[in-house]
Amino acid sequence: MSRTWAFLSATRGGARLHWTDWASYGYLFLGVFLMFFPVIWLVLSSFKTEADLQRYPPTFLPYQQQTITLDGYADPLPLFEITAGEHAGMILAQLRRVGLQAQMVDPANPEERLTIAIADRVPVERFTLATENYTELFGRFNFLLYFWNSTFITVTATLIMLLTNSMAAFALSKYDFRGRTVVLLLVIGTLMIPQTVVLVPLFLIVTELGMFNSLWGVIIPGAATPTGVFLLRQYMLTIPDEILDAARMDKASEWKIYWRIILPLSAPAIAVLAILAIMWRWNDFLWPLIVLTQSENFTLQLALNSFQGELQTQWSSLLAMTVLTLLPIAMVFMFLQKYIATGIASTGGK
Amino acid sequence: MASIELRQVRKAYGAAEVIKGIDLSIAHGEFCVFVGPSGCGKSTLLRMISGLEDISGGEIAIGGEVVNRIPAADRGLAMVFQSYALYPHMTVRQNLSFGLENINTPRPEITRKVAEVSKMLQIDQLLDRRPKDLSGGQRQRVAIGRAVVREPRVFLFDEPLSNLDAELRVDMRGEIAALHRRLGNTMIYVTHDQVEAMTMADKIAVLRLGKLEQFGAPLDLYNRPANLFVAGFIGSPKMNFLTGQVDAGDRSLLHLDTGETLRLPAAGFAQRAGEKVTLGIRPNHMQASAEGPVAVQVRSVEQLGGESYVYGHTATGAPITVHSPGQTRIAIGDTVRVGAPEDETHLFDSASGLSLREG
Amino acid sequence: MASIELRQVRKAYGAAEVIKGIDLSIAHGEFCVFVGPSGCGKSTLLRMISGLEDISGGEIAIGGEVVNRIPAADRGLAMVFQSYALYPHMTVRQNLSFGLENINTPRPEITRKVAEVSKMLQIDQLLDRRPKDLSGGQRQRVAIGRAVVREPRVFLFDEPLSNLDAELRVDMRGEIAALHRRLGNTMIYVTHDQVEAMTMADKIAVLRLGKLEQFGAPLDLYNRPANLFVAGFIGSPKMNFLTGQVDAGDRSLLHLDTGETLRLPAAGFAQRAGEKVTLGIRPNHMQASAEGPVAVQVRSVEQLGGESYVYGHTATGAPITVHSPGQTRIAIGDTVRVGAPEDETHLFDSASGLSLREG
Amino acid sequence: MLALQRMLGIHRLAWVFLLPNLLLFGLFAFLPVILNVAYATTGGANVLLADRPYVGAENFGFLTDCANYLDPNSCREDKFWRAVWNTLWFVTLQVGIMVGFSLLTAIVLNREIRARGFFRAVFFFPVLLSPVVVALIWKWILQREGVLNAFLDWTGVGGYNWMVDADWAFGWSVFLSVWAHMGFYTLILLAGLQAIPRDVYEAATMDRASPWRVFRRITLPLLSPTMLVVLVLALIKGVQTFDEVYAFTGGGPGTATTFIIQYIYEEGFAGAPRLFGLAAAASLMVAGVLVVLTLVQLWVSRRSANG
Amino acid sequence: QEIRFMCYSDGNECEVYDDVLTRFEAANPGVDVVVDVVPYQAILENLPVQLAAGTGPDMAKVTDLGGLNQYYLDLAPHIDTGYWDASFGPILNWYRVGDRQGYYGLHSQLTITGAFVNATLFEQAGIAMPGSTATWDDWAAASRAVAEATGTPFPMAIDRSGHRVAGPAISYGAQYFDAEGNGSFEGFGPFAAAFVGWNEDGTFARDVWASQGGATYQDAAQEFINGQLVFYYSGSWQVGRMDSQVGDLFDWQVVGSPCGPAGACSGMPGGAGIVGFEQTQHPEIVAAVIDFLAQEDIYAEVAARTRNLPAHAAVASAGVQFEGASPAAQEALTAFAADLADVSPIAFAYQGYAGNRAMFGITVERLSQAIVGELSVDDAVARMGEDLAAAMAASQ
Ligand SMILES: Nc1ncnc2c1ncn2[C@@H]1O[C@H](COP(=O)(O)OP(=O)(O)OP(=O)(O)O)[C@@H](O)[C@H]1O
Ligand SMILES: Nc1ncnc2c1ncn2[C@@H]1O[C@H](COP(=O)(O)OP(=O)(O)OP(=O)(O)O)[C@@H](O)[C@H]1O
Ligand SMILES: O=P(O)(O)OC[C@H](O)CO
Ligand SMILES: [Mg+2]
Ligand SMILES: [Mg+2]
Repeated sequence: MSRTWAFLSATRGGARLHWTDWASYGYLFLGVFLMFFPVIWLVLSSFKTEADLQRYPPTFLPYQQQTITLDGYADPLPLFEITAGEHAGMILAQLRRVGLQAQMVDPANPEERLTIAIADRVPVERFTLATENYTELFGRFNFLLYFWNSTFITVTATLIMLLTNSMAAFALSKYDFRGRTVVLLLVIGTLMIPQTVVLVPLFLIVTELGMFNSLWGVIIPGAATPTGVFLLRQYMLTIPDEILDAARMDKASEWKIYWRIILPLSAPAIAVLAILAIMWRWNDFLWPLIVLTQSENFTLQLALNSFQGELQTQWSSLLAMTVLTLLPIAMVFMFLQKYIATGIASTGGK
Repeated sequence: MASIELRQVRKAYGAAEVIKGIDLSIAHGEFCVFVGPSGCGKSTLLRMISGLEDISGGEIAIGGEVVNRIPAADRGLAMVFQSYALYPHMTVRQNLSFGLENINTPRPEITRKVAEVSKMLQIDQLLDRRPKDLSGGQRQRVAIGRAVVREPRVFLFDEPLSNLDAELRVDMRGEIAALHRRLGNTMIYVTHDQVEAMTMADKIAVLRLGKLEQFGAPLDLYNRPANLFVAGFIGSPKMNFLTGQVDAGDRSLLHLDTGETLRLPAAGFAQRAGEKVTLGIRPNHMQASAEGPVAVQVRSVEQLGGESYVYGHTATGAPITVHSPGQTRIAIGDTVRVGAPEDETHLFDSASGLSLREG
Repeated sequence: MASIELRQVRKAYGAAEVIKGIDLSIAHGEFCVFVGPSGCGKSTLLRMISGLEDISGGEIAIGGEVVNRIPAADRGLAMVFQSYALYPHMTVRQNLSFGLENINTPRPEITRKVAEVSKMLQIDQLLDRRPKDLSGGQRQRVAIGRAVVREPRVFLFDEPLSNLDAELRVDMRGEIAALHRRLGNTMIYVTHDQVEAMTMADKIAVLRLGKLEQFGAPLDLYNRPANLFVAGFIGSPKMNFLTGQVDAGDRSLLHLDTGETLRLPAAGFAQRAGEKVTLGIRPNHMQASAEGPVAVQVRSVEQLGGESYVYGHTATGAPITVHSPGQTRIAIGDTVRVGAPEDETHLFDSASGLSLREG
Repeated sequence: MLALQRMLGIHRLAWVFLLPNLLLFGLFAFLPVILNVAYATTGGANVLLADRPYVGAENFGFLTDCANYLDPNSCREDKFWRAVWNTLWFVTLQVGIMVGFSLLTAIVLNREIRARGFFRAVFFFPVLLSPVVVALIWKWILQREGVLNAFLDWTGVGGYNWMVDADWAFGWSVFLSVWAHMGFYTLILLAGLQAIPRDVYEAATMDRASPWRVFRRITLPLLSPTMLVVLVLALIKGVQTFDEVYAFTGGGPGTATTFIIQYIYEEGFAGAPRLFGLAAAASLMVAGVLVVLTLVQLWVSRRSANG
Repeated sequence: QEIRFMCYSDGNECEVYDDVLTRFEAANPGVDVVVDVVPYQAILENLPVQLAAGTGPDMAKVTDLGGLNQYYLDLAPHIDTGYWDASFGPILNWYRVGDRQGYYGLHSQLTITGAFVNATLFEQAGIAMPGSTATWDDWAAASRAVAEATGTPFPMAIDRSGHRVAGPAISYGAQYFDAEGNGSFEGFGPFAAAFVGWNEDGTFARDVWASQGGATYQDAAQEFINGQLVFYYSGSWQVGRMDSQVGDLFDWQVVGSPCGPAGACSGMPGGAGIVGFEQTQHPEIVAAVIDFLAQEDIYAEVAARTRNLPAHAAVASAGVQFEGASPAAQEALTAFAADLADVSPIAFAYQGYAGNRAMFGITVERLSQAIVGELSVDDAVARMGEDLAAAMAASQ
């Protein structure tokens, strides 16, 4: 305990805690509660049965009613604890319920039938994970294929995006040329039109280019995101020009400067953009939904949402699928977030 | 060939002109030192030669070719930045090899050269560190190494030794001189250190407020400064200046403003009778002796062990420094009389500041 | 009261120990200079005193109070960073006034103080510029100004004058000394400049590889260096060292490794017969004369105008520097014989490096 | 590359770096916007432009036909104006709260704290959830017999039917969208904080700056390029808020949380008939307002950078 | 040849189609029918765009029956129209618009709206259930009494859907068509007033209509399942869900649609159908596939396996033994099927009207606004009319 305390109550440097450290930890734990608790709950809920999901009031952990298989009864019988009446305190198995009465038997004595008022019994529930939510998914459709499609789209689109955006951001932040402001304004300007609206025109263009029902139809337009250019440009503005000067004196070509100096020094922004791009592409739903109509091209998100019908949505499957699709990007995030903390501690000069 | 020619080179930041028309011609293989007060434009000039800074006016030629429009990377120079500008994300080794990689040097040769240079700069223990884990002097040496390793036709050094200790500085001075001898290339070197300037330079350019005051061999500048500014700037501590008026009759008599009278050198200077002039005497030529013509009130004394400095002022308040070998017995508050051998004095026109030396 | 006490202070970066247990005690109002080779830990030590760097071991006390756990902002110090660390987004004026605003100085007083300090540092023309529009030396002066303007109880200067020209440096030296006199506060000053160290310090701490080699008044260090390292480090150019063995019979005869024989000072040193010792002679005590006991092959000559240096080596290759006033006629390739007055020599035990001086 | 560089000169080289991106942009970002303009000036319910009759500014006229812009009930298209005013309120609240908390979080997460990676993940995870799931989670929590009410009942405060109260539904929508997107901006700001050299902070420490003054005078100004990204994006995305609130309240109760994109979506895509023209016209009007707001932000930031 | 069938599921429909179609493939070598299961949103929003752009699938399961008429493939040349007429009769009209009067769709999933009642609550309260001719007012009074007696929070609820209120509205006198046969909200006022009133006095669960906005769909199944609702007006498609999720909690039963002051006791039919598109490269194969599914044995099998009411006359009259359904569910489905007879002609026509989606949307939006108090009932009804006029103008 005291070791835990020492761990929690010390900053990295080892010095004692300043009040700002206390405030920080306070804030963080509040954050864990507010931000993370719902996510945990979501994960736990993905292990609930469809019926359990609908139950009021919702429980935190997945519970299922216990059943028992008795000789002479084909189906497993649900167990109840009796709360009142002459059998109070017993655990009985229910045969059937008729109106306000239930016919029950004592598992120890399956012959004798008891009649109990339904208000006098509560189900015996136990923590049980409905793993079938997951296992069914794999039987239900070609999970691996969709996983591959999603991965291919995500990786390719992210790489194209990082490359083209960072090149453009480099030009827009480190060169003075005519038309720079115009390009910058155009880039920001395209952000203004909501994606929902351009979906149809974009669809017509992609169809015209023959990319309908092709993974490239998702990849290429996905790479043309203005956010990345804007984000990277603003970050690159903070890289001291003097380092570029030094590279020029070292006879580096402009491409080399971009590749060996600007890119590594933008690592935090690149990491952020990579995380965002991966997330965008991986979670993208509306656009693949309109471009990809053939199941061999489906992404995980499309498959995930195929549980949404007109009249009914199968939440248990949808949640399980959500958690499954969440796992890979959660891991990617954990991996990439390290790079966010690789900024310029000092510029290596004066 | 890497001669460097500056013709009426100018630089303005907006309205502020910081380089005001400089003509300079540095021969191939020459070691040229730029000196001048802080903020006079040395770094700016260097950056203009390197191609990193646009030229507001005039022409720069390297090896006879005008390079005004040639980008920095193609001018074939290497530079040590005053602020180092190391690549923060690269290790020392990578900092050193980056330039070599850019000119497609084969791997083994890069390894060899980096090893050689880092050894020379005594940073071979640090090759795998990042700049942020280095001390100031170590960073500065990496900056030197980065330029040196490429062996270009022209070197530009901007105060490369300012953060090194005396011993290392002497070593590095020696290494740079050796490098210069070995490569035979042109070097331009900015420094504030008198010793560096005097010992390393083939030619010194003295700058002031964006203008060239004098350009010549070190001892020439020391012995025959063209004007008051150069006289005051070259040599440390600063030359002592005494203002006065040449005797109306006897051109070799100088009446100081303090009322004291001095003998002027008989020949070599072109002072006219009655002219207002400034007499310059270097601190180490000042001698304290009972017969010294000028009375000096001692304000402070610095004992360096092997030598000592006495600071004081004349009756009119002109500061006087006396530098003498060994440890002195003069104390604060003393009044001493000082003088100097006549042939160790310099004479300047008080109005224009120009030297009155003949020929 | 702002005395500073270091007790067994240590600093390690991971496995690398860069400060290896330093004990030091600086009295209130003292001007203490840290010197030592590049990378020896001067800046680190300063940063530990300031509180910016955690202390891996030992204790630091300011004004008698242990400050190990007191955050930097509450220690009441001001610091000039070796890397300046100016606020890039603020003008010079804002850079200077920021610290004053933090301690709620009234506006008019800020204005007054900033004006005063910027005038003293000769940057009053630049108050509305941003750091990026300044020259290296101007930036350095802003960095000094930022510390000075606050008049704290302790000043920490990390090579504050390294990028200034000689004249400005002399001026600034004077200003800092005046400030010290006026405020009477404690100052710790890192420098590579011998002259600065010798002239400004009340006490000099000589550091080497994270250890304190000697701590004392400047002339003490110069005249009575505790060991070979201090002897070599204090004084520029470096002291000459000649190794040899004390005569088996006559304690005052030294047989150099070159085969030559020297007389040792009669008293003051505790050499034993037959012991291996190192003789130290400062370049300015070296005299070239026909009777000099040691033959030196001249390798290079530096003429500085007012003084000159002759570099050479003995028969066994030990480097020898001779510093003489005026301009010399010795030329490269000459062999000269040199010697030194007996009472200007130092004697060290060759094995331990410690001085053999008695008392 | 070097040859190309010599041929073009450094300043024109910029276009080479821009080219790939501009190509993608031109085709997949600018062109759709141009087409969008074409849609806005045509009518009918047909998808293909060729089948759509040109109607000029009719769509715009329809949207702006209002007796009093402050009273949606007096407008021909009352739904549009309700959405406009809702959006305005929403953005004001949401952008302010979101940027404030993102900044606070980024600063805390940038400190030397234990388990930094874990805490970063915690604040970022909600961003990974799809809007539907975000809405689902908070519906569970806020529904009449949800977790929050269970908790309030337990504390004795008593539950409340949040979702049928227009003001609460609006407030929770703001909360939910902040919850869902804060991690995004936190991450961007975190990267921005890394670009501030450490030695400047050290200097400020030596200058005895209080934490607040360090924040005000060092962090904020040096973070301003990143802050600009965050502000511009937050504003734009705020105005474009849709999915999660739509899945959360469907725009209700009534039209209390109907925002402009929901209007566009329902008119142009989900509803029947599909009025692409009207949707496009509305989107252009929104874009126009956004352009103006962004220019103001750029101008302000440039001015504060110079002044 | 490859045939692309774009399908969405409410339960297991697409799986079942995929399964039975393997038999078709076996019988027709070389034909490969690929069932692409998509979210319903794709059918609703993207399919029309894809069709317009000429990139649609060969066939699809759709719900906007009349709205997509212009793209439908006329099956007539490839099928036995007599069999179709006999089997599906008037339902075929739902797919027909204007002068396009061919054979377009197989109505695969017939639904009808109706009420679920928590019988156990009635029993607990000791109140008798109103009979089959009971009115909405009767049910309101009875439900309120039950709720009060048993401490149940909500007496009644109706899904937030324009389709769901259509039946009750017709029972209250809504005409839905004007003299020319164009859509209209003529006569909608009385129902609107009654409904808003019930929402205000707590007879109807306000949450369902008042906690949502726009045209979003919201049901009250969860409340019913949790025993918090006495009378729930929804439709036949909920039977499966009630069956599996209510489980043992209480007894429930289906009571059809109550009657209204206008005399009708109408529910609203609906559902989805499978259609082919003219764009297909293989019209005859598409027609064959659909015709295959329309065959009595196949249709019956699919209806049984998907637990949907049959629209096929012969199958319906033979009765379907729904697979895996509990006795309660079987009984409920049978009750719904019987209720089809009560459907008013207006309701039948309304379901087949091409503009009904627009009208459903308008109903929901404006009625909600009246319930939450943004508009008065009169204003709301007036706005409904204006909205409809604007929509009709745009779709000309
Ligand atoms: N993060 C680090 N990790 C490892 N070693 C480090 C780190 N930072 C500094 N050092 C080493 O610590 C030693 C002391 O550094 P410091 O900056 O104190 O030197 P210094 O005496 O100020 O030198 P200089 O005169 O060159 O400025 C140096 O050898 C340096 O390389
Ligand atoms: N962007 C700028 N705008 C205005 N003035 C500038 C700008 N950059 C530099 N200067 C001024 O130009 C002058 C020359 O600067 P430069 O850096 O060349 O000086 P320097 O001779 O190298 O000085 P130091 O010895 O201090 O490094 C300085 O007075 C400086 O203030
Ligand atoms: O109002 P909706 O969208 O639930 O439509 C109901 C269906 O048409 C019933 O089959
Ligand atoms: Mg400079
Ligand atoms: Mg240092």
